[in-house]
Amino acid sequence: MEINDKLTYEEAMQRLKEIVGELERKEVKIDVLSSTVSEAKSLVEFCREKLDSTEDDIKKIIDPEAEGQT
Amino acid sequence: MEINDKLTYEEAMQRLKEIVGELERKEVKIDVLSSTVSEAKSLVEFCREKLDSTEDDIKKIIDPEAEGQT
Amino acid sequence: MEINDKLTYEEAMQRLKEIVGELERKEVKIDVLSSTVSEAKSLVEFCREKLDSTEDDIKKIIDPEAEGQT
Amino acid sequence: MEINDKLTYEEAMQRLKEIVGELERKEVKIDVLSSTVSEAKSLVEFCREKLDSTEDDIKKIIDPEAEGQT
Amino acid sequence: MEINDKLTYEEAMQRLKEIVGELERKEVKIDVLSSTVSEAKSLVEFCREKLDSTEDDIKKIIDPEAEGQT
Amino acid sequence: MEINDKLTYEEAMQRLKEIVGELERKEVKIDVLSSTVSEAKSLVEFCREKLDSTEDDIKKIIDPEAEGQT
Amino acid sequence: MAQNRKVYSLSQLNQSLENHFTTKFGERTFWVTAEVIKVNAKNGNFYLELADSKNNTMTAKSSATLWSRNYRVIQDQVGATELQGILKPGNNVLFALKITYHPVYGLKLNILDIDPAYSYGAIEKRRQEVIEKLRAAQLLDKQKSLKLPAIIKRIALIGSPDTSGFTDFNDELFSNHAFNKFVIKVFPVRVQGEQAVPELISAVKEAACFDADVIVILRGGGSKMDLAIFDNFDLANTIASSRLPVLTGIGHETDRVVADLVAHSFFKTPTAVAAYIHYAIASYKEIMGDLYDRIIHRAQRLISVEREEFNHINRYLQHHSGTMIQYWRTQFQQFENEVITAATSIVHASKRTQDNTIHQLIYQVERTVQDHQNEVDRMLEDIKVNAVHLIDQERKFSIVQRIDQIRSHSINQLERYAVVLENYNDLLDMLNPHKMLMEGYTISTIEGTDVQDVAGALTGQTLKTLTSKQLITSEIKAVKNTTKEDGNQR
Repeated sequence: MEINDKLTYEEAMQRLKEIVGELERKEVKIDVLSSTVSEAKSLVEFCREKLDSTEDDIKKIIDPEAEGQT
Repeated sequence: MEINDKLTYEEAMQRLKEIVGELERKEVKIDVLSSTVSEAKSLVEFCREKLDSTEDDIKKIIDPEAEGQT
Repeated sequence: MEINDKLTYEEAMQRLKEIVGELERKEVKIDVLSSTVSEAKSLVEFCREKLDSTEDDIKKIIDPEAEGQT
Repeated sequence: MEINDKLTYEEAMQRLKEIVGELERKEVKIDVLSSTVSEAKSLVEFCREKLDSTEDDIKKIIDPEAEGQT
Repeated sequence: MEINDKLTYEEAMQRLKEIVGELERKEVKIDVLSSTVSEAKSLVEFCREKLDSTEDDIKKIIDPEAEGQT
Repeated sequence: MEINDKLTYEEAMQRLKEIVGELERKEVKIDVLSSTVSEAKSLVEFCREKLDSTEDDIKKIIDPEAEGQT
Repeated sequence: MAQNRKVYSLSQLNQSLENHFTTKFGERTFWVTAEVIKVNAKNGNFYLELADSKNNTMTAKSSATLWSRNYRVIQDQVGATELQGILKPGNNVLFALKITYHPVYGLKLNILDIDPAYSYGAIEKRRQEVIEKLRAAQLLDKQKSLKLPAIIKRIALIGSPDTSGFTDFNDELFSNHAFNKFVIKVFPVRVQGEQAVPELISAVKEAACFDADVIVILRGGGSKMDLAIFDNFDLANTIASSRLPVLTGIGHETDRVVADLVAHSFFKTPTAVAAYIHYAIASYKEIMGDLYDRIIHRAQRLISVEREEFNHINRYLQHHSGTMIQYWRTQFQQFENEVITAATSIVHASKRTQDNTIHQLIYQVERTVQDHQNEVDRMLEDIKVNAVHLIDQERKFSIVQRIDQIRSHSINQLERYAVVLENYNDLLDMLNPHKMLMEGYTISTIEGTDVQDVAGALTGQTLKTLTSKQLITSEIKAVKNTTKEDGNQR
């Protein structure tokens, strides 16, 4: 899955869940295992950043005065 | 929810409670979380102003002479 | 409640009691709170004037000679 | 209570006492307070005249010669 | 089967399965038995190394800070 | 049949089967009977050694650490 | 009969009868009861006719004489009035008498004495009976419930106008100067004799219809026997039932007559009745005078009390209407305060609700983000665990299994080959003819064929026989068949 600006958190999470499912069901070939894990890792990073930025946004919205502090 | 002159305090509070409910039930997607929070923030501001103005009105009605003081 | 010449003191008091009751039971919405308080204030003024005029009337009736004094 | 020739002192006094009683028990509505007091005042006048004339009559009976004096 | 860089884990495993099949079906002549076993052994080694390297890759991807430790 | 390094197990066994067959069918001339029997014995020995050495080879391939033990 | 008759003159006969009575009864006194039928008085002497009756039939009758001499004696004992009352027709009397016979006047009963108790007893007995009857009919106290007017002005007067009692009453009544405006309606009646009772009854009934304050019945004295007419039941009934109060003035000394008992009030004499009427009027006037003063006093006091009460009420009116207005003013202030308090409280409560909502919102948002972070972390961990697990599985099962399979299958194959080889070896051993030759067996062939397999005649053929040590070539001279089985044996 390509990670670009159009990717949403939901889509990323959906893909992540799929990967976990495939792993659980042992549907991933050993030959592509590391690349799959690599993709998952990228998605996780993407989600994490998305969450962090959302949290920042929310803090700014809720408490605009505290913007400079955190 | 659009915040305009026709919006009542009751409706605003109702919407706020709905938003809290949706959050509690985890029905809000991360992708729209900050916009939802932004809406809530606007509603809160709206309600706060409504309450403040109501309080002022009441004070003026009860004690018209004190109008200039508060 | 419209305050006009046909309004009696009893009706005004009745309405006042209702308003106090509704306020105590917190049945008044914030949206109409200031208008309700305003109505109550008007009723109080109405009753107070009614009392004042009644008191004057009674003084005149009971002690007609003192009419000019008070 | 209509004050006419058929009204007796007893009836007038009875009504007066009723009025005082109602006033004491705060059973008189403010709307009719001044008219009630007005009625009472009329009854008081009626009774006072009745008493005065009765006293004159008695004086005449006791001392018929003094009739012209009082 | 030549063991080179182009060989995949899947192909290696496939060949291994074939060898096992042949052995089971007693299609291997005694004269080539040891060389066949030798081939199998090589394939196993290849797979094992593939697995080890994949595991390392995964660990590095998932937990890059721990790279130096393991 | 000459027993040398080029002789395969398969060829040896083939020859052995032929000899046994001839013996059974009494096709062996009395004159060559003993030499034939002697040849068969040699083939049996050859095969036996081949089997033993192959087993050793396999064991060494599969379980190289156990080499010194057996 | 005429010859034998002894003729007496009447004088002789009567003389003889007189002698007989004198001898027979002489001075003897008899007590005899009889009813007086008739009384005639002449020159102080009383000539009575006495009788006795049973079941209304006369059973005896005699004339009797009370000589004036005896009369006076009796009168001294009984009293003149009483004696006159007793000696009246219809009365039963107990007489003491002597029987005399006079040649000229015939048989005479000469009354010597009278026992009045006998006559009185009869009256009294009758009176008690009437009283009982009245009591039973509840008539005795009927008149007592009537109210006597304070001033008795109109009087229905029943009595005999010529009697002294009647005169006494009028004299007493009109002699008083204080009040004499009486209106009297007289109902004249006889108060003795047989007609007295019916006349009295009708008079009372008539008087009751008259517009009078009271009915007065008068009788100026008389003997006990005379007054007995007032014991009559019908008269008593009429009096008791009268709508007007009845006053009686029946002159008597001791006992009351029945009329007295049933009347509203009774007096001993007619004069006493008049005196009472006067007294009542006088005392009423006195009372009235007193009352008048008291009324004036009361009225004045009442007026002042009323004035006071009234002023009081007037003050009360002012006070209470003022209090009431004050009360309502306070009430109001309270309402106003309540409105402010309640309204402010609503605003504050709403603010608190809002603050709560905001807190909840922030909390929920933070929780949502946190949850997602946790989920992402968990996901990564899942991936790692599953990938590593996959590799481990591959290692443990696929590879190890393959090696084991290869090993076991190849070893197995080797073993199987070994078995095949050994089988051939065994077979070879079995087929090796050297072994049989060593045990003493021989192999006989004709031109390379086993002698047993050669067809045709054997005789003359060249037979080669192999032993363990030699190959013998011989010529067959004869053939002898043994058992077929044995033929196969070598």
